[in-house]
Amino acid sequence: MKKLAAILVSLLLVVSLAACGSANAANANNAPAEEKTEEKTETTPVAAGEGLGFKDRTKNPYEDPMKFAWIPTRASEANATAWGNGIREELSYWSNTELNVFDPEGDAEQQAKIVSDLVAQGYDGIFLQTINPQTLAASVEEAENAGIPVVCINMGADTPHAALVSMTDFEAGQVIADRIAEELGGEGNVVVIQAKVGAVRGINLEDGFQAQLKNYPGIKILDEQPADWNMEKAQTVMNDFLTAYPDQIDAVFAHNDQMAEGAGMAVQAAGKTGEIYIWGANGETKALEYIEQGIITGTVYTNCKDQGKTAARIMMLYLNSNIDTSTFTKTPVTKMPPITVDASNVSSITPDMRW
Amino acid sequence: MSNIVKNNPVVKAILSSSRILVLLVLVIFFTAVTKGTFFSYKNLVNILYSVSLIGIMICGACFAVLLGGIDRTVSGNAALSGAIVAMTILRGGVGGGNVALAICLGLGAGILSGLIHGLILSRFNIPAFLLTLATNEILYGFVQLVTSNTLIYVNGCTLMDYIGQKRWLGIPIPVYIMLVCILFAYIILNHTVYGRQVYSVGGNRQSSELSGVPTRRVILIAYIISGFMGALAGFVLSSMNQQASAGQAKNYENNVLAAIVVGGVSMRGGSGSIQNAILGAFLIGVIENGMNLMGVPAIYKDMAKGIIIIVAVAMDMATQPGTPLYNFMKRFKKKAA
Amino acid sequence: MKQMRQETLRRIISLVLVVVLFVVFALSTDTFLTWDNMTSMLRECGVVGILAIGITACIITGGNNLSAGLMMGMVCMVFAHLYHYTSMSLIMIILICLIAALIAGAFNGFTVAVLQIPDFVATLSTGMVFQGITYILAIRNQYGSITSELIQNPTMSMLGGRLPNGIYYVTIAWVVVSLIAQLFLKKTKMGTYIYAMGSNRKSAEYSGISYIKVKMVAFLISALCSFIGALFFLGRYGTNDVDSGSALSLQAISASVIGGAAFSGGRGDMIGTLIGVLFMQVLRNGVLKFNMTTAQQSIISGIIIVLMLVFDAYYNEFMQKRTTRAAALAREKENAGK
Amino acid sequence: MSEKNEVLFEMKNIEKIFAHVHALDHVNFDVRKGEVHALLGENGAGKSTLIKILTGVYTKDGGEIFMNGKEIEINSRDDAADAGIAVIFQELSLVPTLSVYQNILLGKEKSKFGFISDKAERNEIQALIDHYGFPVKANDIVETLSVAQKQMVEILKALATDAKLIIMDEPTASLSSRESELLYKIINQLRDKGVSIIYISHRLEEVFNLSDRITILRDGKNAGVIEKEDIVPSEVVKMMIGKEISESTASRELHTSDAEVELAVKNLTHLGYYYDVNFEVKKGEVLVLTGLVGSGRTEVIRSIYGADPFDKGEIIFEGKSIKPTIKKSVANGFGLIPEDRRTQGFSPLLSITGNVAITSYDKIAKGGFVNKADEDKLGHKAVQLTDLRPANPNVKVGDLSGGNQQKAVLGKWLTRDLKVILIDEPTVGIDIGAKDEIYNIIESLSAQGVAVLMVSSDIAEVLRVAHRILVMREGRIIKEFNHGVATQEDILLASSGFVNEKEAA
Repeated sequence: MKKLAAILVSLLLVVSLAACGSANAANANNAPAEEKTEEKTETTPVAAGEGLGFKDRTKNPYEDPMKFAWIPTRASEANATAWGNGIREELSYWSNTELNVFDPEGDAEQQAKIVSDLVAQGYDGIFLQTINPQTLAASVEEAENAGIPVVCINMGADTPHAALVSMTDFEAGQVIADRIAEELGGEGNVVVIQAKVGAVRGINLEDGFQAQLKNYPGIKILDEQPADWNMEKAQTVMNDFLTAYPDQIDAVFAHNDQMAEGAGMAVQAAGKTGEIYIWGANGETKALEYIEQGIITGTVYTNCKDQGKTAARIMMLYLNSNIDTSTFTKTPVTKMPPITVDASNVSSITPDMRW
Repeated sequence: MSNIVKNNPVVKAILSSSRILVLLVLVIFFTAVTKGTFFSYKNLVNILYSVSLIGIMICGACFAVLLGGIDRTVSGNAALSGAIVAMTILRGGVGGGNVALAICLGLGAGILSGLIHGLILSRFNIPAFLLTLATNEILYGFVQLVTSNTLIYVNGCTLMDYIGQKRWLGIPIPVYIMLVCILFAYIILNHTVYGRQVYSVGGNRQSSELSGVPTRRVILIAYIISGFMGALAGFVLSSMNQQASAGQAKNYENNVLAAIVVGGVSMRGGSGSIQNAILGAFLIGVIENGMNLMGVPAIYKDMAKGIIIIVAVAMDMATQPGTPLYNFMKRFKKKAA
Repeated sequence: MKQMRQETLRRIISLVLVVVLFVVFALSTDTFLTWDNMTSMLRECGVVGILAIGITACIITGGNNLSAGLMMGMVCMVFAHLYHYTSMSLIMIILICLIAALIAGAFNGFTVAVLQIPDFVATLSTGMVFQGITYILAIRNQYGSITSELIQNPTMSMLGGRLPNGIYYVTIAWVVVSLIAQLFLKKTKMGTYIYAMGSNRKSAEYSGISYIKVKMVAFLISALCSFIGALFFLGRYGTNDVDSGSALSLQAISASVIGGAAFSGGRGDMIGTLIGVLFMQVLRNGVLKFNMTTAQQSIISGIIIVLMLVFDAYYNEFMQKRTTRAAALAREKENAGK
Repeated sequence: MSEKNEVLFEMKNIEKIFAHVHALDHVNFDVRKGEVHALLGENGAGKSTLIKILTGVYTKDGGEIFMNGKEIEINSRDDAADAGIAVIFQELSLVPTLSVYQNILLGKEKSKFGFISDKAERNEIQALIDHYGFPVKANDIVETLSVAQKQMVEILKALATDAKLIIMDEPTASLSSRESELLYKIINQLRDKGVSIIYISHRLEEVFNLSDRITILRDGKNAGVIEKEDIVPSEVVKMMIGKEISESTASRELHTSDAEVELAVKNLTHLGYYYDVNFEVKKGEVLVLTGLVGSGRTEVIRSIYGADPFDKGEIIFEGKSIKPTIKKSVANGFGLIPEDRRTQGFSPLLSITGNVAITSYDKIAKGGFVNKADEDKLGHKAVQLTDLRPANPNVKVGDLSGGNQQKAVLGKWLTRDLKVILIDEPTVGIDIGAKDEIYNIIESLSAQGVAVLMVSSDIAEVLRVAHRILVMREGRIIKEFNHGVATQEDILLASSGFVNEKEAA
């Protein structure tokens, strides 16, 4: 009986092998002998001269049934929800559209698998917040070549695709560095509460912050510890900072609002509210309220709902045009203006803008 | 000198329990390196606070482990109960955001999940590790349904704010909740008939059966307690964060398991105590806190935790006769004597 | 009827389930049974399937290996580190990666067999150690933050490639390694010892088989699989990040148990695991087709796995009762005869 | 059967001392080539100790072992294997998930660079099987085989290592008579091929037909060697039993014969296990069910206790017919001392107090909370009642000696007000000293009016303790003895199928 099962399965696979002629697969364990010759070149896959290609699209995005997919890094995060709502709101004006959300739960490979699977299912458009631009490069290219425009939100892929509607993490890092330096008068100590080790968004914020700090020699980074994007870990990390550097901390930079709120809680518990400047990023509603309550100093607000709407409009534009986005040599980027929000201008963010 | 040490009961107790020994060494080391800031009342409170969630979950999961099963759904139950509480309060639909009802629904979900696990695991002999691996996915699926994959921000609830933010006598409320749960688990395990039955069934299910112990009921109740504690931890977590999200409490089950194991609770069931399990959690909390205070880069923390667990469990194994390490130690002592 | 072996029957059940799921998905959505979808589904089986082979070897010895995925992530990082910071030839890098994997496997074996720490706990902690090594070796940008780097190498990208008609090399490698491992298990001395050690350790040790040697071999096989998996992982994605592979261990364990391996040891083989992996991917791929939200997907696949576990446990109980009853009746018949 | 006088193995004045008790005292034993040599003796007469020395499990404290005339040392299982000695223990040591041929050649596979030539091995073993005509195939998986078939695989395993001597310990215990017949045929075949066999069994009938010679051991000493021709069953039994029965203190006659019937069983039947079992147990009476292993005695008391179901018949307790479950039995004042202490008797990691108290929490706990003081008192009471030494109730039961473990299990029930105690083989694997103490406990229970229903195959123990004796064979009660009337021979002969001419009253 066991023999039968074994033969059946291997037959299924072997037959398909035989059908395609000699498999010259470089089997992994006898690694190829060929030397690594060429230098590591910059990624410019398509010859520069070709330029924009055109292709007539049969479907009218505003009437024919359209299937869209939205794949954030983690569906449960506030900004991902806001982008999703923005896209849904925009697309809902046309009843022929359908939007499905897929949650890779922060796993880059899982996100890549979902994208390449959606291609096989014949989706019309993909909205994507990539977890890791390199990991997603292959599957985004696969989608584009299949004629599916990929509009990325906030984090693109290392391959030309339809569009990137990006927050400005690097610039946000710089802006926060400037504001902290300004508030501290160029002198003081900062602690950084980082994102999950290896999270690309966290790295961009960190790089912008460090780059800008070079112009303020007086500002010193006392310590950096990750709190994996979540609030309760940030409270613990901040408590440890306060214990390790009693009365030496002048400012806190957290890679997202959640962690800034956690830091705010810890500082409040230590009775030092107001003495320590606390900056987050994203601008979720809870952070804005914490600014109003004075628990945290400020954040870099982006109107994520608006960002989602923009991405949806760009998608509909491409789908209605006969521009073949797979022939792009560079991903066009629209940047959402980062609005630095603190107690002074927090009221300017009206409730409908809050997400 | 050696005989004074040997027959002094306190010293013997410390020496025999390898975990307290490791803990003492760590505390002294960290205090020295951080020039005293480690060994302060405030820092102790911080450590307790950082361990409170895991501690509450341990008070539940410990029952399952003592019966030889491993309950991975502590995180799923936590996420689900947090989401249910937040949704009920926020939506204000049922009973107008009445907090008491929300809590009942949340904890009820935990108890229901524990009931279902208990029924399956007491009736069929399936490795609990594998069953709860699959059911944890199901629970997180339900959390996504409840929160429809959005972040639920709860700011109006006084009780949740009190638990999450306020302190009493300088100590955060979750620490008190953890202490109450530990007391509850300690009393149940050490002073009630049910506790005795857990240890008996964990040690030898057949002999307990023949002594008239209702083994199936014992296993069922264990998983109900585990579900309840997971849900309670979820409620506290949502109070701390003033929010509930679909990804809440992810991977907490590994920390809970690591702590229970470092606490010397045997995976085969029947031996180990709730105090030691909490000690295991505290030990891991001390390591994390100590490394933070020393400014150890995050990249070394995981490795340190892994090595500490291996050392702690290996020391335990060395005390069990028959293992190569035990024989090696015996030969070593003979040579030394 | 000759009483069938337990895992033979389990394998038939999972095979039947695979076919049933296949037919259900094929009929209900037209996007399932396309050649593209088939090849992409078989591609998904690749890396997790290769890891599952190594983990099955560990499970058959009566143990487990939770660190397989994180070990793969570590091997990827060793490759990326050497590729980025040194100008070694590809061969040298691959060789060093192999040695690193084998050392990690030996470390697993040492923790389990010599320190006698229960497999489950030991591999949980060694996994953390491998995670630490991955962090330390991670590539840094000019600000010192961890970043990941695109590996531009024709040979490596070929590993991620596919045959002209569509079958991916990783699928072929998965099947080939499965068959090799199956031969190893069924045809070699050490293979028989792995079964013997898992099924009845005392009797195996009485026949002169060393527990430490068998455990070491099982963990080295698992390390080799993590190494091969790592190469194909880099081939496909062209890069890695610090938590590559962290979720793969649990998927691989579920697949090998569904394929017939039992935690009690001594049961299961590579063909069963192959079917288990196929089952998981058909389920995952099929469920995606129904535009279900990820919530519904995880609920449905979770419930299917739970139902399978319950059926399996119920079936074993039923068979045990049947054999004791049959023995009693045999005695009864014979007794009545006297 | 040609006279094979060439001695294969000889053991001269073998000594073995356990905790200064002479388990073996100058024992001589020899086995000729191609001979079936039976080893007979009461439980604890030293049979298994002698075999364990020959197979390297124990090391001898004195005496020599010769093989073909040359002295050899056997200190480990490997030495025994090298000397060509193979043993088949009761609990078989096969690998269930491997096939027959893999089991037989485990550890001894021939292979080229690690690869086993499957076909060659399978054919080799199949040839061996066909040679002896065993009803099993080389390719079968062991777990799908019956107990008899598994035993044949064990024998094959011995033959495959061309063992010169195969030791069989109670091989037919759990076999049906048809399967036993097959085993006898195989033993005869082995004998004709020159393989020597040491055969240990309580079934005298079987022993007398099969063996060429019988060596009888009594209390660790040689009690005689008899050739096949001059075997007289009653003589053999007399030589086996000669052990003086340690006079029991309690008067053996039940003083109040009109004591009330505590427990009655009316034609109890459980198909395949036991049939039409009828008996009564009075208050204070010790009724013993004796007979060979596998005669259904354990199943009877487990059904009475509620641990096993039964098909037909009635169980009447204090006049009322009851449908027993374990919970109700414990509440009604029943107690069970299970057959296998280690797996069924106690929880090894719990202290004596922990194990003892587990049955009496209805008494010492109020509202679910345990009263620690009462619990400790219970522990001390159990230790004191069973005279457990060292008298410390906080020791883990897993760390105690066999005798003390049994006392702890007894303690579980003694501390409750018992009405009926069911005891299954109380003194298996317990040293002589502790045995007496357990008998005293049983007698004190009977004195307090507790109905004692005991299962035992140790004839001396049966006579020492029992008021009335029932002999069971293949699930039926075939004989009843009132104490004082029965002698050890009667019981032994009855339980092994020889109906003694002098019909007991």
